[in-house]
Amino acid sequence: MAVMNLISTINHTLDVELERDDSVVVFGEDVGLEGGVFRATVGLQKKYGEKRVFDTPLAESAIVGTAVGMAINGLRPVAEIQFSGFIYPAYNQIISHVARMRNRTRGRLHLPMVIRMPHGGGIKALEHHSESLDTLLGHIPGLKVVTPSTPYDAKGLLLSAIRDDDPVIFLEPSKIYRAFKQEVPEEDYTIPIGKAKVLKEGTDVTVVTWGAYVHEALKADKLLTEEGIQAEIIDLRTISPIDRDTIIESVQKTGRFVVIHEAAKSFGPGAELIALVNEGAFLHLEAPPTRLAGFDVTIPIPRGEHHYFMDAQRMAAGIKKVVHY
Amino acid sequence: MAVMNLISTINHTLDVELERDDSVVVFGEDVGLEGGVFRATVGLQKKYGEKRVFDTPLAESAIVGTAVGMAINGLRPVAEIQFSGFIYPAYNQIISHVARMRNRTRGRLHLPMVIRMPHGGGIKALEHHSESLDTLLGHIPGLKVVTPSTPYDAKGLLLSAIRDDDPVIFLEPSKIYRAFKQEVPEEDYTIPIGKAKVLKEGTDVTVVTWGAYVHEALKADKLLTEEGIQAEIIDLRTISPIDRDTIIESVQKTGRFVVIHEAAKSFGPGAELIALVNEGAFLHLEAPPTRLAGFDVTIPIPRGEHHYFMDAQRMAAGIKKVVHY
Amino acid sequence: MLTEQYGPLQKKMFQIMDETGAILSPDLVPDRSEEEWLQSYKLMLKTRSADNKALQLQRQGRMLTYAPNTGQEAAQVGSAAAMEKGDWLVPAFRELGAWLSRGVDLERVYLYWYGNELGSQFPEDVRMLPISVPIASQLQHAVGVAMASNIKGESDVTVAYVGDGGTSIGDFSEALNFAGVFNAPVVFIIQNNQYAISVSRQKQTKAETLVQKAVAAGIPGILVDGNDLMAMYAATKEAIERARRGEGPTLIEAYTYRLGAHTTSDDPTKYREDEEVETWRDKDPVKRMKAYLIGKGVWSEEEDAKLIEEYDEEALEVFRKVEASGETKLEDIFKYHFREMPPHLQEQYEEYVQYLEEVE
Amino acid sequence: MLTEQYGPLQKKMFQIMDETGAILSPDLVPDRSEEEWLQSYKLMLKTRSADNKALQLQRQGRMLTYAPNTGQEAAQVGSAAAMEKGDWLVPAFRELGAWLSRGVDLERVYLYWYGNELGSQFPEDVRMLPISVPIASQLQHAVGVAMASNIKGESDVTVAYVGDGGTSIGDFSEALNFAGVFNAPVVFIIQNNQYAISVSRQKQTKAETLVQKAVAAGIPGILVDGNDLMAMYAATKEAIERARRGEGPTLIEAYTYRLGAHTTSDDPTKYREDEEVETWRDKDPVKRMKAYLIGKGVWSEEEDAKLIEEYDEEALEVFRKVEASGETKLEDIFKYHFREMPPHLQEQYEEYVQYLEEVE
Ligand SMILES: Cc1ncc(C[n+]2csc(CCOP(=O)(O)OP(=O)(O)O)c2C)c(N)n1
Ligand SMILES: Cc1ncc(C[n+]2csc(CCOP(=O)(O)OP(=O)(O)O)c2C)c(N)n1
Ligand SMILES: [Mg+2]
Ligand SMILES: [Mg+2]
Repeated sequence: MAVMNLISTINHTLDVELERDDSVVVFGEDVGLEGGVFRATVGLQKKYGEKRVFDTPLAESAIVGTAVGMAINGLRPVAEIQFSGFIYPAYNQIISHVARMRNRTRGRLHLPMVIRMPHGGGIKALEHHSESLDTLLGHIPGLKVVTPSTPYDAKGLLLSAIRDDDPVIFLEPSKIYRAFKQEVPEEDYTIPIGKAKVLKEGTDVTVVTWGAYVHEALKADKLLTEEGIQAEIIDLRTISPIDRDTIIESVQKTGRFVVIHEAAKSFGPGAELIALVNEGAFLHLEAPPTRLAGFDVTIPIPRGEHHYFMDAQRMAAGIKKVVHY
Repeated sequence: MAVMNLISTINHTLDVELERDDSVVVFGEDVGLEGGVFRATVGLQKKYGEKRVFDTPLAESAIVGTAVGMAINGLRPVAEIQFSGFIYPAYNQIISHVARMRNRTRGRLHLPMVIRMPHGGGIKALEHHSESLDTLLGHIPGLKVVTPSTPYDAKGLLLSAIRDDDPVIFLEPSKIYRAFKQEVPEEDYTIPIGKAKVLKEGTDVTVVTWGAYVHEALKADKLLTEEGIQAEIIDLRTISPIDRDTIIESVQKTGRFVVIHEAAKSFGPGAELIALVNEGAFLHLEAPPTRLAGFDVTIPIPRGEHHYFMDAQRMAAGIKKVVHY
Repeated sequence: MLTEQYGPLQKKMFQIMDETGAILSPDLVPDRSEEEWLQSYKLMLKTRSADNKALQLQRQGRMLTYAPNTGQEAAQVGSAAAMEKGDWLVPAFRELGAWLSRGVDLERVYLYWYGNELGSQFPEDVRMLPISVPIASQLQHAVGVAMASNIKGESDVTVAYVGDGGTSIGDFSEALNFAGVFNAPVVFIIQNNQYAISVSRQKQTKAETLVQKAVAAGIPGILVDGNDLMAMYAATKEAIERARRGEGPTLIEAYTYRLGAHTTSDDPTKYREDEEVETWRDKDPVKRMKAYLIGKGVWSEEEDAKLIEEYDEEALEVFRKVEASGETKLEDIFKYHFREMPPHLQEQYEEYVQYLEEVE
Repeated sequence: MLTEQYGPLQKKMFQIMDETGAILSPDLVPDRSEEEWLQSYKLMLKTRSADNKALQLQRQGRMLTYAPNTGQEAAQVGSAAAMEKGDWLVPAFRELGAWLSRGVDLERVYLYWYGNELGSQFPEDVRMLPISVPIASQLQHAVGVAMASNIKGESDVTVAYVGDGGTSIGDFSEALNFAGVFNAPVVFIIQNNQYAISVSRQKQTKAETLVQKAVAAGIPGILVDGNDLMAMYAATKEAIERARRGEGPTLIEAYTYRLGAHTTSDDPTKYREDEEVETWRDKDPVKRMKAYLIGKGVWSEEEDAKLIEEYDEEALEVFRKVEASGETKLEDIFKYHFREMPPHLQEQYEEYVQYLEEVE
């Protein structure tokens, strides 16, 4: 058991899988020699050679597009996109091919591949470095989209993702890459994709969030507890497919629902969760299911980003409104 | 007053605006000499010359990217994407630049440009020719997204779009390009972006849809009327920003809500409308607000597409369930 | 090396056979038996029959949209003939002759154009990717397939196709560049048929040739008479061998012409002159190869007519089977998205089945 | 025509001045007064001061991420100096010398890197687009701006920048191709500083030079010593004039080096040898131009030291102002998305303002 932060866990997990499975290859911009701009792949090229861990030219579409080809021809590519905001040039490959190859060929070809990337904001970065892709990827049939909120989950989910026979998008909350450490078992374990995790049980309101916001929500929960509110806090972990059962069961118990996310509000992931809650727990609802979401604006660059990202206090205020509805 | 179908109305409207405003330019793949694969631009190059109506090389990113530059330098570009399923190579330009230029420069630059394209399915076309982009565009802050369901609306909305000082995505339901004709005034008129239209008043249930489905929904309404159900049918017309007031007012009256759309269900546009209805009419709801949506699958090619697209009967069945909840 | 004599900047087109079927450079004729050439010729004929039948059926309203190959058979069959067993074919969507050469059933092909995804469910031993509608995007897959061969230490080569229009899209340049950087064993074949729907090659790029786009990626290239079966075979063969030797990618521009419409949905008279089409009819690759084979005494007009008739009938037969296959099975549109159907999809499927039962 | 002598395939680099500041080809020296060269030199110095100050402030934790220009000043200032009043500048993100040359305030620049969008709100008379973070995407805007000049019958030329890494992205190739097809009056300048973050130029493409990518689009190009102010000026001038005469686009590869880090977030020792950096220090464009001007007797070490001090102080002054500007105003993040704020955005804004009032 080692104590690791999120980024070193990613590194460790890739190491584990490169070691275990010869068909795994890891690549992307600055991934090889430098070991990634966040150091997710540091040391791996030295250990596994340039054939299995390598730098690519600067071209996201080709990074994803060649991964498709590699997956077809027997490899398990793990491609890195340097920041989630640079996924867009690859969007055609993702939506037209990554998500569709199995269905298009009626099962003849399938794509065991992972596209991983730093995700979300709050790190005082330049424009395009703080994007949330939940909806833009979650809406695409044929993709799985996963996002861990802890080192422990990251290892289990990333191993599941790499071993999955279908494509998985793996979103790593960059804000918490180095925020805290946790004990991560050295041995092999997986966490199933498609399962949310109840972090704390409660009876008054169901709060669903994911990624970096999980930790802010747990802080908010402390504030609520002080006021006697018992919130049930759920880490979604898989954005698509959503673990409806866990959420609906919770809302049937609490009667109130709040979803918190970084992405813009309109057509955002919160809307989907609210729709699901309506479908599954309508008669239990004692207050309007509510989203605490990003504004419908481009995420501001650093001097304005504190306006955009929510802190625990703002979350708590929003949750309280629903509880006191 | 001329009687026109949807595609000839688009042609007529572009003609009107090219004539009226020298800064309007129209371009895209096969748009010039041939007049577009659907004939939307037929005759316009001859009339306005190759400088203002032209063919481009095959490159969607560059079509949109150069439109950005033209808009900055004083033109009002109207770019055609040949099918909505080919927008993805331009997604980076749209999300990173089209939607952001005004905000990025704090108002110094703005982009009066239109990207128009055939949208939706049901025309027995090849793969990628039936896509619904409602969510994938609606979620992007800084864009307006419009879709007409009749020739009359098409003219009014397209003129608004071209004259708008901000970028507008104009989605043309290809299924109804030639489905029916309507009287369209020769003279100039605009229909405001951001306003839905109540097509038929009713008291039992609010039904919101848009594009080609509007006509199927109207047929469904006939079936419902036969059974004594008074549905209020609303054509959304603008996907972003949504006309919440019209919808919420209606739901406050009817207490029931159904949204019908072609796009895949999960993270689809229906989710957003359900979230809005929860926000604005929760206490009026007598049944779970419901979406009749595309399955979470890649839209099948022709021999399977009838499974995917809804007919009036299926719509009516879905609406009845909500009414009889 | 042909790529040196007919390289991207030589502004010369590699030909072996002229328009009448006469051999221009006997020393360049590839080492293949007349029987082998005849086999290739038959594949060209078969391609044309399948094309003609599809068009005919489409006019009868029995076939959906179809993209014809007529005029491009040599480019397709000649290049595919140079491939070996384990090699991969990555198509755009207009390479029927290549697909048939690689063992794809006409039935699958018709099934695809008839609108059923089962048309892309090739047998395990056919190393071909499905048709790729988003122009040029498939080239990146080709490079990935080839990179994987390298990484795994296997010697298979990947042959990928794209149209003249496709050379304008970013994915094309990125693919060539990756192929160069990773020394991927891939051969890119541009079927320059002079049009991208209505847009002529001249409007597509200011580059004098398309093959010169190889220069941007620092890889070799060759401009070939795409209506010359022998030249196409020789150029592709050389490129494949180079790739197999570990010397990386090649770009081939097959200079050809689409004699028919872009697809059954368009009307080429709107954007090109009959005269131009006629000039190209004289260069018909099938006619040319027929003349050669008859000249060699291994083929005759009678055999030709008879074989065409056979192929026509066979094509009709195949289509009838496809037509009888009916609609896509409902479960097929749900069950192939993931190895296992996730719960929400399962539920959507079941709900719909229930609805169908209710309305029946 | 320089592009003929130093074209994409000549494998020669255009130089006027050597590393010591000595003139290699007197007949190629552009027709500019010593005063004008001095002005350009001063802009190079100013750029370097601004860079140094930003780095220093960043280390103090007062500045955010910053992308330094040191070593590339000649490529930036030399090219921009060839522009005329109405010409458009389309930046990537590492062309400080060009921006300052075109009249952008250092205050705006610092404000941008300090993290406020107001840094991109240039005055009306500055024809410059904002920094473009998504690599190479800006080149398409440049082509569009230039196409619009053509369409409107105006004679302004657009000058656009991209890095060596940026030449691998599809948008780069598409932009060049569009420029060729539409004969757009645009000059593309690749600042080949040998690295894209950690990825060396050699790993970026197998092409021997980057300028040969012009061949793919059929447009002229020229490889220039990017550390030679005079050569950069001359090459850009010629390209701009050609564009203004209606003869279309040009690609310029400015062969240079980034002496500093990619941005303040990276550590270049991880991916390159000190030795390599030292070789390039000898080619420092500032040093070279200083030697030239001192040799001409229009400049001295004393004046130089004094001016640097002045610029350093000025930069600090400017930064202090920027630092005092504080946070982005709340309303600014809402009100610039559309000409008029749509109701839902207005509501989000008001709700948040209300929340802020409540918690205070
Ligand atoms: C990205 C993309 N844009 C547009 C289309 C629509 N489209 C289908 S075929 C075609 C022309 C292709 O021309 P070319 O590459 O020359 O191939 P050809 O049809 O001549 O074989 C176009 C524009 C598409 N399929 N994909
Ligand atoms: C589409 C995209 N992918 C990745 C990045 C991250 N990134 C920022 S700068 C950079 C390297 C750029 O290299 P180059 O084009 O040579 O410019 P330089 O930094 O050397 O000036 C990368 C990969 C980005 N900004 N945009
Ligand atoms: Mg073509
Ligand atoms: Mg660089």
